[in-house]
Amino acid sequence: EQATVAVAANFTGTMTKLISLFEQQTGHQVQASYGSTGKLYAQIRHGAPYDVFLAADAERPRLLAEHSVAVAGSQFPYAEGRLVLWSRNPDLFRDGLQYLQGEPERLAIGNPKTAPYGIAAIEVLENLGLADSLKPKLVSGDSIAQTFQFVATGNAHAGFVAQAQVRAWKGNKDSAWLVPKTLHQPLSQHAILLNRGANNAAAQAWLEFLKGAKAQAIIREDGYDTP
Amino acid sequence: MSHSERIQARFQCHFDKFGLDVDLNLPGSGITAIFGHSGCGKTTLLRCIAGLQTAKGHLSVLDELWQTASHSWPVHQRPLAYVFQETSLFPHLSVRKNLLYGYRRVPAEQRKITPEQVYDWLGLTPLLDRMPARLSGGERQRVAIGRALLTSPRLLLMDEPLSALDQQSKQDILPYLERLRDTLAIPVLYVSHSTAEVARLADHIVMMERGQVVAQGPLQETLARTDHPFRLEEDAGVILNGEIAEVDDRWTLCKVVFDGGELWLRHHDHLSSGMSVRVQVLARDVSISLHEHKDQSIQNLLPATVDHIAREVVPGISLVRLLAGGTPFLARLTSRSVHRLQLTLGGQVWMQIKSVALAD
Amino acid sequence: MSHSERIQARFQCHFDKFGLDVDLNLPGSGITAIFGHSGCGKTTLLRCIAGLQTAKGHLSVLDELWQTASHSWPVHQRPLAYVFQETSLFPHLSVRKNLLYGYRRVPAEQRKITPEQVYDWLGLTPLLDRMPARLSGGERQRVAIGRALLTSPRLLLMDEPLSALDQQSKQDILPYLERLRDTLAIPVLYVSHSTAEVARLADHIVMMERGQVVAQGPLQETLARTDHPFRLEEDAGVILNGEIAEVDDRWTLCKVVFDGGELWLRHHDHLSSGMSVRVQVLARDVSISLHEHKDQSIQNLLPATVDHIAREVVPGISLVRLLAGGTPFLARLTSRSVHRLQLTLGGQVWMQIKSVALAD
Amino acid sequence: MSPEWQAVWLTLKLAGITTLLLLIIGTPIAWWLARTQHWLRQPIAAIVALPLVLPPTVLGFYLLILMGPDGAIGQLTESLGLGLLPFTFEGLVVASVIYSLPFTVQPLQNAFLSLNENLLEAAATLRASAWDRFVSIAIPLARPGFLTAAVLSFAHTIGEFGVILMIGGSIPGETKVLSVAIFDHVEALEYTQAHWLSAGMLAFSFVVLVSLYTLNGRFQPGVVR
Amino acid sequence: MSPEWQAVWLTLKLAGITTLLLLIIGTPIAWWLARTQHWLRQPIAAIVALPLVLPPTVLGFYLLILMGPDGAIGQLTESLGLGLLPFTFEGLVVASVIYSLPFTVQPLQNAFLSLNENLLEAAATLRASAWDRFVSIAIPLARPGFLTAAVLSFAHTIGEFGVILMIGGSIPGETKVLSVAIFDHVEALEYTQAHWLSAGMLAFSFVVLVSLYTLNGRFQPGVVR
Ligand SMILES: Nc1ncnc2c1ncn2[C@@H]1O[C@H](COP(=O)(O)OP(=O)(O)OP(=O)(O)O)[C@@H](O)[C@H]1O
Ligand SMILES: Nc1ncnc2c1ncn2[C@@H]1O[C@H](COP(=O)(O)OP(=O)(O)OP(=O)(O)O)[C@@H](O)[C@H]1O
Ligand code: MOO
Ligand SMILES: [Mg+2]
Ligand SMILES: [Mg+2]
Repeated sequence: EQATVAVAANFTGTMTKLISLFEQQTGHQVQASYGSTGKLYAQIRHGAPYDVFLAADAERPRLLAEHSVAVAGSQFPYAEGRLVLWSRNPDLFRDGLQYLQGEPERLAIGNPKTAPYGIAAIEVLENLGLADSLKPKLVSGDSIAQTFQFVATGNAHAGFVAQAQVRAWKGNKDSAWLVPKTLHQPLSQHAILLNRGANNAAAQAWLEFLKGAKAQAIIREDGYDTP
Repeated sequence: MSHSERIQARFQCHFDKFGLDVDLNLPGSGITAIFGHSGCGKTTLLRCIAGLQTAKGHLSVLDELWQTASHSWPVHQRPLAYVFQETSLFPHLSVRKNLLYGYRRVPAEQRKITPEQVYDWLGLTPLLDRMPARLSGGERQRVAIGRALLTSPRLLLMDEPLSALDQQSKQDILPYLERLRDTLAIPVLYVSHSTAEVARLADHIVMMERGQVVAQGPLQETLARTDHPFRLEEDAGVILNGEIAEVDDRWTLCKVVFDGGELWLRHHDHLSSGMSVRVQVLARDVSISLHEHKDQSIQNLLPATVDHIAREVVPGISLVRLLAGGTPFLARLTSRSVHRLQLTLGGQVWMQIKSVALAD
Repeated sequence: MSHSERIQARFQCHFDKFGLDVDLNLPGSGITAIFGHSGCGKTTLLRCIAGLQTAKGHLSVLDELWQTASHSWPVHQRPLAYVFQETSLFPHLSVRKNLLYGYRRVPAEQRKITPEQVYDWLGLTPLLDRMPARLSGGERQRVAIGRALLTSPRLLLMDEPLSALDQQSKQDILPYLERLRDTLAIPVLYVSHSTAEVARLADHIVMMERGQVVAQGPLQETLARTDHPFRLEEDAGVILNGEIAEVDDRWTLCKVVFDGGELWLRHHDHLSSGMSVRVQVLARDVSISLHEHKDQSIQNLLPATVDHIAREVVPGISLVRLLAGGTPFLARLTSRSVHRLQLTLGGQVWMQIKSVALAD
Repeated sequence: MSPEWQAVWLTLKLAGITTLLLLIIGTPIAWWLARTQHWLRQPIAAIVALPLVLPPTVLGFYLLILMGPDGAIGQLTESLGLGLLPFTFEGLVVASVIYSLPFTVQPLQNAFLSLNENLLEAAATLRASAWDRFVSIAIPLARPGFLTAAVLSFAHTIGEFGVILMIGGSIPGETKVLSVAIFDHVEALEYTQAHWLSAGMLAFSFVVLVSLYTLNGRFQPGVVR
Repeated sequence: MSPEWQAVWLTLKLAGITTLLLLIIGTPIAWWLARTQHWLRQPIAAIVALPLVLPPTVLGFYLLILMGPDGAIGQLTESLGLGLLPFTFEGLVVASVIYSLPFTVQPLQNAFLSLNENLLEAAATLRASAWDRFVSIAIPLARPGFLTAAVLSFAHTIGEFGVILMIGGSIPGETKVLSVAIFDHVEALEYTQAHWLSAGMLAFSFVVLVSLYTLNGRFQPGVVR
């Protein structure tokens, strides 16, 4: 059987690895659609034919269950994201904190309205007391994937992205600062079974697979913490 | 001619500074010339008849009612053909396809004329595969005429169809128009500024001024009137019916006898003894003498009676109507000559006719 | 006339099925009529001269070199005006703006004619605020002529400019064209199919056939030749120069004396005693008598000598050249009359001239 | 079929069907707009142009609402037993048609406006009915307009993205068109694939466009005089 | 200025400037394409149309690369001391111009194609130079084409979204245009604001379009015969 999964953009690279392993193991098939958590949520609320939703936060899966679009009680955390201040320029900074407190130029973040990683980035700046001074320097991408492109193409000097993306980056040396968890609310990423997938064996198998040790190992390997 | 064999047209239509208001009763066969100054409404009248211009009114053509107060046939259902003042060939179609455009849309059993005939009459064969943009002005006009003829219309509207043609082409085409008129026996409304063309072709004349009809009538009758408002001027004249009595091959002349005398004119190949012909005698070609003078080049000398004198039709010029037998003639003379010769009604004179032309 | 005061045009240009190949040497003033069958290349020639059609060749107009093997002036730098065969008024501009389009683009000091003059000549005043789409065919043509005149050109090209006009409008416009030719003293190349128009207006004639010039020459000379190839036919005739000697107001006539006699013609308001005029005498209006007959309406009777007889110029017709004093005349007679009257060279006869017209 | 080819095929199918439908729908609208004197002309012309103004995603969002179970269209299609349109190929077609309508109507309307009225009148006197005139005169003479309308509509549908993402999701073989596929590659940092697909798409479009234009030029009646 | 009004103002400014630039750039291109017989005509016409084919986000992505520090345009602008274009208003203008070029060129090209050559020739004999003919005859007669070009370009820029999102970075007052703002509201589930903004945008565009069309109709030379 086949399941369609809506996946938060930060999880794109990891998802590809997981899918191939899953399909090998179970013979089921998984189709993934990527986007910012916000956009996927809006689509699901209006009937998008997804079976499973892998969000980048806990809030939106909860809201889906509340609106009876998702199966109540099926929500669980599958990963905890780590935020990284990243630049493709290896000489830009050693210590990200210092860099931020200096005079950073254009800084890319995810759109806080749609990408949980964007919310986390804002929280970091607020906790550092830099939110107001840096605001004019911020450019935001719709999803965290787009944010990453801003930095990867050199148009933004640095940006808050997902650690998984940095690990997947095949470019040359870079500057990266793993943001301490204390500077933002945990990026607890939740999965939930949607009504449409309630009777889909592949969807259920997928969720079981995601909870499983093998999947969790891959997720950790890519730069997430696991619950 | 019964009521239903005529064309009756009553139209009213208004532009900003111009109003058309006509009530016409025209013969259902032959050529009617529509005549009048630039801007007097000739084109507008034809457009009303074709249904291209919406106008209040009434239109019946032969036995068909084309427009009433409550109903108006759409243009494409009126079996007419229209040769426009500005040729409107379809630029995306070859000459051949232009010519056949209307032909193809006429049911086969209603076709009375073949494409080959028309190509031949109008000399179109070498042009068939050209695109209209590559034609000269006169060539375009001939194609437009051919395209209209090929619909075998029941009424033909022509808006200065020959204006871009040279004398020779005109002379080549006119006989076919005449033949067509006779073959198809359809009425033709013909707008032209050429008085010579009108005098030659028309059977009936409509004279317009500022959107109104100021005179209408059969050509012969009207032309022989000295008071007529047609400003044919130099082209005033009469048309008379006669029969060829003799052909003089040596001098390429032939003699036409008519009620009132005989006239010599240039012989043409298609004429032969016994044929009926129409000849045109222009008023400007008729002079008057009190005696017969045979020692001069003018060979048509006819005794006649002065029937009417219209003095000063234009300053310095008078028109004199003469009767030879029962046949009226017009002579265009200076008023001084009229005075000098002391012409009076009923007086006997000799008409000297310098030139006589076949009318068809 | 010096070399640099003429128009020299040599062009070669080819279409699929047509080639133009002309070498013209035309006078630098007066009206040159270009004459020939539909499709013979008249429009193409004018387009080459205007620079609208690229052609190999050479063109000098008066003292200016417009085209050489290596260089060709762009159209807008050639000080000419062109009245097109199909009127091309700008549809987005009012009649007034159309008329002033060229006028505004001519430097003030080069303007030789005012808008008011042109409005007046061509009767355009009531049309000024209309849009071109709302004009009749003849109105459009008048506007196009006016627009061209207002550029005060050094050379005027006219492609059948009067074809959509009625007799009256033509008659109204022709004198102005003539006056214009004289006021601006510019050469005019005039394409026309109307032999009457040509005979009246032209000083010089170019006859074309299949893209080539088959004859060219001054009008008077050419018209008085009995063998000329111009098929003017009915419009053959002569033009003679004279002076007004007497005006007869009662009969609206005036007398013109010329080298060889005198002629009466209709008086026109703008004529007065002592004025020089050109008069046209058509061959068809001249008959011949062996004696003088005063008892007839024809009032112009002139003694003359038979100078040349061209027999059978068309079947049945001969052209006779006569001399009255030093002035040549043409008479168009049936060959039978020539025979019957036993006309011989040097013979003395009376010319009977039915009608004489002012040539300008 | 590889997912890539699937996307290409889906895209061409979508663009083809959309263009066809657009020409069918747009032609009478454009004809009416070009020839009527009705007072509704300007308002309707404006309404036709409106889809242009909305950001595609926003338009998509509203279409999603309209076509969804609570929306007017959604209820209609459900009551007709057609199910819901969003996230189906048919839904994409409907959305693309609405979105690209102005690109069809505007060029056609202009082409019809510049038609020479005399020619239509001449055709009428040659027995051509209104429909006949339209087919035999108006359409051939408006050919550059049709070409432009077709090219703009086709290309725009191929490139369309916001609307499709919104109401299509990216379901392989059903709604995952090329633009979405490229986008996915970009977002997944698979730049090589993205480059290849884009280059292919460009090359293909280039060839199609050049052929179309050349063909059109060939048949041009020709501005000779 | 409230962020909403800021977005509205920014959008109008962007669309206005873009349309102006497009008309300036597009007119000579369209004129050349309509009148040349050069063999490069079809290829160049195709290249002009290509931006249509790429999904906006993909186009935006490539523009990002091109205008970035490693891209050709980026290096050019930096060497000119202009800095990098992405995330600036100027960058949006450049991207919009590229993206909307076909919407300007196509209608203009068609309008120029349907010009009556006779009229240009007549103007030449009336002393009008090539430039003068272009200004006094071609442009006025191509007015419906200009209107369409302007409307399509303006509206398309207003609605543009993918490209802008990609290279704009939604900086309030600098690159956060209306479409991005509405999109944000939608994605943040702030439907009320989204509805209001959309409705306002539609109403405004409707009014502008109707006035434009009416004005245009007023000046139409009029198909009378
Ligand atoms: N669409 C129109 N709107 C306003 N006035 C018009 C329109 N069409 C024609 N006219 C005017 O109506 C009058 C009659 O025009 P029409 O074309 O019938 O003249 P016509 O007799 O055919 O003249 P011509 O011999 O010059 O062709 C003219 O004065 C013309 O200016
Ligand atoms: N663009 C063209 N391409 C090919 N052939 C052409 C083109 N223009 C004109 N011709 C042909 O060249 C010849 C001369 O055309 P032109 O227009 O000069 O004739 P014309 O003497 O003005 O005739 P008319 O008195 O009928 O206007 C014609 O046979 C015409 O068919
Ligand atoms: O992965 Mo997100 O939802 O773009 O932060
Ligand atoms: Mg008329
Ligand atoms: Mg010609």
